[in-house]
Amino acid sequence: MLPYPLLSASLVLMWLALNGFTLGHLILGCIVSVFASWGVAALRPAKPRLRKWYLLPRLVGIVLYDIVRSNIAVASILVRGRKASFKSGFMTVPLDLQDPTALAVLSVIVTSTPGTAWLEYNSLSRTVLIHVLDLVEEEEWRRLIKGRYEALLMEIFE
Amino acid sequence: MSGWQHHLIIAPILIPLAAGALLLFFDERERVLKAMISVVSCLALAAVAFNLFRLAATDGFDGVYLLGNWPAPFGIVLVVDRLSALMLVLASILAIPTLVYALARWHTAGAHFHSLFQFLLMGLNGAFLTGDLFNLFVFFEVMLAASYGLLMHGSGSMRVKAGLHYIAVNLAAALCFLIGVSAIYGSAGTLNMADLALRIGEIEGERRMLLEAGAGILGVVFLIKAGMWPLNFWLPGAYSAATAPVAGIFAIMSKVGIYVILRLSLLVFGQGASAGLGLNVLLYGGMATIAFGTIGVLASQALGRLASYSVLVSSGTLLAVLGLNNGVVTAGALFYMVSSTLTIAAFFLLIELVERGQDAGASVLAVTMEAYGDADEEEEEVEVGVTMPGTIAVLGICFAACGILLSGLPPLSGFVAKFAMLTGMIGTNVAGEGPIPASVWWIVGLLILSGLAALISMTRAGIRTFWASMEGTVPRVLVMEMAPVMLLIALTLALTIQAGPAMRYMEATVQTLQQPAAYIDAVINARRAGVAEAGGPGGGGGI
Amino acid sequence: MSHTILVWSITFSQACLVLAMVLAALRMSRGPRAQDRVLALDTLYACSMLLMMVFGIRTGKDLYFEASLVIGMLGFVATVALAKFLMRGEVIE
Amino acid sequence: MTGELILVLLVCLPFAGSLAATVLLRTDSRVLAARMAGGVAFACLVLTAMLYPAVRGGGRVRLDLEWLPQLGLDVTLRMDGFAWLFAMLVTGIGCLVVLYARYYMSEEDPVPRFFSFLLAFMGSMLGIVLSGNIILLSVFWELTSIFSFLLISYWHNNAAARDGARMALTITGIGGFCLLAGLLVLGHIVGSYDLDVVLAAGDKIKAHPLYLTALVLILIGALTKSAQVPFHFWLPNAMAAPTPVSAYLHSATMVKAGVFLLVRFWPALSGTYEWFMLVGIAGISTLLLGAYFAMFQQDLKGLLAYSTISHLGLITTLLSLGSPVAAVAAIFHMMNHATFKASLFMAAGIIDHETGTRDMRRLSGLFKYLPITGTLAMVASAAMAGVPLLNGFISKEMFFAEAVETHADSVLDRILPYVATLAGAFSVAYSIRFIHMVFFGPPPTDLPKPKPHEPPHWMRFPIEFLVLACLVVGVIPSLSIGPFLHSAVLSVLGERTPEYSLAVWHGINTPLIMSMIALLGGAALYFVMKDYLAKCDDGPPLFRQLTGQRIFERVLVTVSWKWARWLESNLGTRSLQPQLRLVAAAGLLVGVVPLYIAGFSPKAPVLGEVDPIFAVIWGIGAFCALGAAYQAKYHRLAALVLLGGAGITTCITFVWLSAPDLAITQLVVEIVTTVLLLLGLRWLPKRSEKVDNAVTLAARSRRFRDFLLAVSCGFGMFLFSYAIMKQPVPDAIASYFLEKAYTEGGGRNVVNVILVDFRGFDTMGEIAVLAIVALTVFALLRRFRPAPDSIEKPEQQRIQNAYDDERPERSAGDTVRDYLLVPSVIMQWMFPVVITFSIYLLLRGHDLPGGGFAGGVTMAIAFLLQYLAGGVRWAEDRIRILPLRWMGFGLLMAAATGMGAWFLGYPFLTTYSQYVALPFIGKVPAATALFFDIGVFALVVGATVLILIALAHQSVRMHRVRSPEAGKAEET
Amino acid sequence: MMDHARDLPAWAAIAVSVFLVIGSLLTLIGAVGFARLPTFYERIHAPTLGTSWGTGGIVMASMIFFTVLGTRPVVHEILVGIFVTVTTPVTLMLLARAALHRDRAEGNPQVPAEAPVEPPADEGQPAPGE
Amino acid sequence: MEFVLSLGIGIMTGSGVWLILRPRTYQVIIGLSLLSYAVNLFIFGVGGVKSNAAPLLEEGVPVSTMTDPVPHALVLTAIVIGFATTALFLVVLLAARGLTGTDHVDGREQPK
Repeated sequence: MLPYPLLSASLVLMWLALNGFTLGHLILGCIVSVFASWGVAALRPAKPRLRKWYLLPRLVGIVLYDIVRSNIAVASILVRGRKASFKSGFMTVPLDLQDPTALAVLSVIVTSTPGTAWLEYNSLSRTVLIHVLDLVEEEEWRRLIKGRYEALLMEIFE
Repeated sequence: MSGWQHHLIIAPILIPLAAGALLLFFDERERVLKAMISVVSCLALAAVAFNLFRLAATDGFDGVYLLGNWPAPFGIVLVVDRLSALMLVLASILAIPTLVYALARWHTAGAHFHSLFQFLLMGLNGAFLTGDLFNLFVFFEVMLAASYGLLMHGSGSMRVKAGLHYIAVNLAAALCFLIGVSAIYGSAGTLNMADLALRIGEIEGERRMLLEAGAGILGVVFLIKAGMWPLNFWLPGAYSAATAPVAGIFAIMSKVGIYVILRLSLLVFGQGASAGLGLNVLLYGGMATIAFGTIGVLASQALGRLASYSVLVSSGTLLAVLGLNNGVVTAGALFYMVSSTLTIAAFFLLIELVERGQDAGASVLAVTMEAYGDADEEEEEVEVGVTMPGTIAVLGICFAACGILLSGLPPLSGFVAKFAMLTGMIGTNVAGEGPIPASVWWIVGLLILSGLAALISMTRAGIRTFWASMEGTVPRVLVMEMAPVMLLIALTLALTIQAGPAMRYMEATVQTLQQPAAYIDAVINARRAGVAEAGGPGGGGGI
Repeated sequence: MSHTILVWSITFSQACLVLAMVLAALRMSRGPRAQDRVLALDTLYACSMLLMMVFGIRTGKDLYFEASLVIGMLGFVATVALAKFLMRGEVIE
Repeated sequence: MTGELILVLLVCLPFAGSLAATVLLRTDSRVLAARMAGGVAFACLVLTAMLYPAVRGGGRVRLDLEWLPQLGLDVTLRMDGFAWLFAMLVTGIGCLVVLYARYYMSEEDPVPRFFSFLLAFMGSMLGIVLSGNIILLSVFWELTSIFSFLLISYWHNNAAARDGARMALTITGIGGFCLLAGLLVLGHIVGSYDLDVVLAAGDKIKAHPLYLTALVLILIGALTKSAQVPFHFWLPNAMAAPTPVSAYLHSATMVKAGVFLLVRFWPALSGTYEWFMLVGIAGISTLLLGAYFAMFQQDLKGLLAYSTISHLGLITTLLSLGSPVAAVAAIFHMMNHATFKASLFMAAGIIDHETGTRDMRRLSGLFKYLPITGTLAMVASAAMAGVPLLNGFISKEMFFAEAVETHADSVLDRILPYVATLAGAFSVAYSIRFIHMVFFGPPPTDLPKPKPHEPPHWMRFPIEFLVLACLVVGVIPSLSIGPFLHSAVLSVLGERTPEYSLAVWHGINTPLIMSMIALLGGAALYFVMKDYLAKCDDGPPLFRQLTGQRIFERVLVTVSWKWARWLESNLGTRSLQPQLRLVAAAGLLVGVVPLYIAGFSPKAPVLGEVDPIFAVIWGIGAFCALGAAYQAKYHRLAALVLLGGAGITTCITFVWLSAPDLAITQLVVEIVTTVLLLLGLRWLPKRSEKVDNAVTLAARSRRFRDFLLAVSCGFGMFLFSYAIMKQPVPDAIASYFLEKAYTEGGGRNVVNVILVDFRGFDTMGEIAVLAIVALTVFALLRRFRPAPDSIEKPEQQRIQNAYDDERPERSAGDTVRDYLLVPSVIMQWMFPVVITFSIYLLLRGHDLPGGGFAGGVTMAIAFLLQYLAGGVRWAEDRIRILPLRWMGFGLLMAAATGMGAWFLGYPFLTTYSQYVALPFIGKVPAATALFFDIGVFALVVGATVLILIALAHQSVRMHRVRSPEAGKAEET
Repeated sequence: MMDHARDLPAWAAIAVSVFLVIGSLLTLIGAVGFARLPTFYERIHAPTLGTSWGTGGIVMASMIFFTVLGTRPVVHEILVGIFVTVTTPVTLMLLARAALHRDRAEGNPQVPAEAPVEPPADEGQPAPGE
Repeated sequence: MEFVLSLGIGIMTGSGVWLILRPRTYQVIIGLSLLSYAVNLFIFGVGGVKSNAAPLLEEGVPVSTMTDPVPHALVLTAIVIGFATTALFLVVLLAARGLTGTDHVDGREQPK
């Protein structure tokens, strides 16, 4: 009936956010979300195992903070224009994460943080190629990704 | 009038729609079932059309159908009058033979033939019935979309190339249609034809000019559909490339444009300040079309093109004659329209059978060509026809009949039609009405020349196909393919014999068309079901 | 006073967004390569989405919200298809 | 039996017999067919004869049947003395010809067909004779053309027969059309098509300004039919017909129809100077030329054909004179000519039949073998030559008598006696030649059939009968033909019937001297020219090269084929671009001309009104549109992207100008369209800028023209839309919708209420369009064959696959798997979200922006996304969409919702809306329009998915070799 | 203009203004960068300003505005933020990878080659498919 | 507003007309798309352009201030039909390209 409870709950929330909260819409939203989650069940996606879902808010907080920070950083680079001396470049980061959903989350984090972009994941070597706008210290970035995000994600998902 | 009878008005649209939708539930392999559904739908359609035809000719028939029960200028209305009933009957009459013909072999040449066929009928009937300009656009699109599909039914390089041109031109036309309709809406504030006819008198100044521009653009669209030179170059290619049954039913497609022109020019532009808008275009364009069609008829080597150019001649004749704006002649033109539609349909159906005999391998080749390059088409049964004794004789008689009809020779209805128009122009019906204008002489000359050209071409083609090359080989023809052709020709014969009653109907039709007030009145004052007060205009109608 | 600020900030923000769209359009026409154009289209979509939201604030109606939601939720489909076309030469394999 | 019934029978019997003969198509029924045909012809003869009492002395029988009374076209059959005489001729000779043909036709010929055509022809001929309505007359007139075509081409494997038949049909067809036009003009003048009325209105006709028009048109009809110069040449070519056909058509019927017509309209049309000149010139020249040509023919039938032409010229000449006596002579000669010419044709047929040739150079001395036939032929040709005591003599005497009279005092008058005598001499010469060369002289040497002998008696019988008639009429004219002729004359001339006497001997007078001169001169002429004629080529010396036939064919080919083809290709086109150019130009013309005529001047825009942000947005839009136009040739993807830019501008415009529904719909459609075009892009050929940049001058000017057209269209559209937008909005129907949408339509979103309620019918049509297009796309793609150069996988994939293949640790497809690994996760998780959103759009449509269409496309995008994420196989492994079912369901749902109203007594698509109170939830709006919208939704999902997926399938299909489930997108 | 917003409390008006200005400025800066940065890989960073806090700012502004105006919580704008955040990476990733492929196919030296085959030694990897 | 919009419509029309007169099928389809944008906007503009006057009924908003909803409905229908026909034309041009081997609108390259 409900293969993905978390998803169904989110869909109900989305429904309510869209329509406003009434009892009728709660019921309707539940029906729709059940329907939609059947749809997703048909796709048979790799089912993520959320071990420590309570860590999610922390992750969200960290990411929001980082995004603000890098927004400012990138904006300042761009505003300074030609005077800015920044060196952009590629870097490869080895990853331990295996779960596709976790990888997706990581990629979303990396890419939506201005200044870093997830380019290519290699499943054999399990490395990811990242492009960084301001690649001053490569190790710094690597540590950021592995320590700050990957570790947390490993904790949540695996 | 009882309730159910009133709902008959919408049946010509709903029956094919439901049939077409129903057909979607069945797999292509269930051919018999699909064919059955299609045939039943066509028969039902014919029954309904005849019923409406009968009703439309009776006095006091309420032919206005308020869709959604909304009063007239606001909702969409369907209107059955003599003209639309005539067109409905013609379409349904044409549908049955072409469908039967297609059942012999062509319906398996591609996917979804029956659905598309039904939708085409839906579009045609909708275009005939609707009393609303934008709804007309929608049904034009339904009809055209289905015709695109049908034209390319069976695929093949020729058809697809022709289809590309056909679609491109018609898409451009559709855009013009939209511009025209919206310009009319923008300047008159209504989409209902009857309401438009009412309002048109009050519109002045720049708004009138915009309205006329919109109407002109709309006219261009209908002239493209009707095939007026020089907007008709798509037609020969498209019609001659289509498979026989499709070309057969296409015979009525070019008449839709004529129908709309007739309807709008007499309803909206029949009286008042914009009266006679564009009549000269019709007259001279029609004459140019006859000339071009005649030239094409002469220049055609392939029978398919000959038939397509005959469509142009027929369109041109109708346009030119409508351009004269003379009641008697218009009645003759209606008769001619019926006759030439049946003729051309019969001819298109016949061509395929005749050409099948020209080359012994042709029929097999046609089949393999259809199936070429396609992995998932099951093999056609090769033995599609049986060599019948007398096949050639029957084919020959039918071919001769088509030639006679096309060239307007007696004794078939082509002659009566031509005579009816000519006599309205120069004969007894204008006796003593002063000198005959030069344009009439031109039309008469062109009509005679076009008949002559058809005669020359048809003898040339007939001799080539029947006497010079068909020796020894007898085409394989099924009774199911021959019967529709014979039926259509028999219909023209019946039309000849019953010319008197038929012409009476046409004359009555023209009379109703020339008095649009009754039409307008019927539409605007149509009663809403279940609403106590007569469905007058609402608050914002301003009528 | 606060109202004036609001009016000005809305105007300002619309101007910024439109300017951003102009820049994206320039990039779109300049290229130099297909991926730049696709990215420019994506940016154009995003900017229009924001513009519609600001327009909603300006008119005080959230009728236009769905339009922005459509861009936010579905706008990427077109870009994904374009990107995949660049990468693989066809969209659906 | 009443006269009316006989009239009907006379016209119907032959056609009935003709139809009956077609049933006897089996070849073994030849005798049966002949008997039936003979029976029918004889019955007609008897029936005609039975009518004599009624028509004697100027009486007439008339029958009116309604056919097309409004237009004055009725089946009026009418028999008077003249018609009676002619009908007797038609049926009588018809009987004889049938009898003759019974023996003439060979075993191999499909005889029933022959008799069928012959009877039909006889019927048509009787129709002409009996028509009492001039339009009906032209009906039968055309029928004779058609059936004569079929008869002449009876041996259609013979090219000469085909050509001859076609020429006959063409010429007489032209004549027929002209005749019809002429008769219509006559109707215009008189005000009726009734023959009696027309004949009575002679003075009115001749005084009318359109008299000449009518006359010329009618004369063209008559003269073509009667093979008069310059339309004569079809007749000799028609000799390829079987001899019975020639005997019938060219003696008594077909060619006589023309002169019959002249006689018929003689009271109404003749007597004017125009008549005299036109008919006279044609008649005299035909008379002379026909006789002259006849002398030099080597073909027996050719000689007879030209002689026929000449004799018809004689009749025409007589009719041209306008004097009653001449008309009598004409009628009389028509009868006489029919008798002797029919017998001569039959005799020629026997000769041909027995010897196998008709070439006079090969025939000689046949009298020994065919004594009886020879004798008969001699008598008949003596009649043709006008030898006394034969019928030809009497009518020729009358002709000569008339020739010396003065009629209109013109040059024609003065030459007529000489011409008549000369033509008489020629006719004597060829008659002698016919007899002398065939029957006398040395025995024949190289006959194809070496031993000719007399034919069976019944085959000779018709000739015997006719020759007897010649003799009887020639000896005792007033006792034999006299009364009949008189009633015929009476019916034509009425009060103007002159005194005339049918006698062999009128004393020695000028005509007799002319006759003698002609006889002696003709004999002398023949014996002078005998040796030349025995060897010379076919055709007369001066005109041998200049045959009408050749000229006609050349002209026909030139006009109807070469010129037509040239004109067709120059007035028409088979390319698309000119057509679109014309459409654009036509639209521009009709759109702009009214503006110009009305002196439209746009109001200058007030700058302050322009919202700068909106202006900038449109700057972007215009920029993108122009960019797309510029890039579309070489940089397709760039054009597509720029098109997207133009699309987003449109969306913003919709938002800006208060149309949220449109914005949403446009956006989703935009997305789907982009994907669609991309799917298609894969199959288009590579195009690089370098290859074809050699621009010719023509191409450059073409481009310039297109550019001008495009700019003017753009400018015109700008003006037009500016004018219309600046127009104060008319008192539109809109306010009704705004007022009633909630109270009666039950929805707050007026646009949606219009779509599903006020104008729901439009929406139904629109979804039908979508369904049709989806079906068409599917049908077309099932037959899709990619061009050879795009069958291969795209370059990118080849490179990537090669890369994967090169490396042992990688398996094929690793690159793409990695590429999509992360995105596909997100795309999968978006699936339920998008579905939810689509349902949201669907359900709220009635009150707020959204609706079934936007929802449906959104749903389709949800599916599309999965295809994008995982590819066809992956997606179809997991989700089975049955698009056709969705479509069928959607259409039926929409239709069923509409039909639901019937059960409540309302018209189709009447909606019903109400607030329903549900427990816990409260009042919920429930409108049947929602069901309609669900139908729309389902259809849109089905159709969009079908289109996209069918297209996507092509990539897979091409790489799969004939696997059984290929192309079955409907099942996936 | 903006008569509907006259009742808006000052604090809300200012908050909305600030968020609006921040959001649109960031978007503009991103667009400027997008227009000016020299290479594609640098350019892909620029629009993310607009799709992260550019969007965020305007979403916040809209939420505050409508919540205060309508005196009820209006949160649906957050969905726009969420979806933009989730979907933008997909496009960027796919586009950048496509660009990478094209650059590699053309032998552009400025992009790194495909990652080395061997996994880095310092990784203790669990068996794939665990 | 009207001026800008109609100018935009004009430019889109011009570009579209230019493109549909070109010989390549792809140009024609892009041109038709542009033209359908232009035409949709034209229909839309016919009802008069008003900002912030969406035809959605609300309490207290007089209907007379609202924009004309009829053109909106017409445009919606036109958009759908335009989408359908674009799809169809695309498939037909692909089919033609497959069968004739060229993407010229006439199915054969113009002789130079």
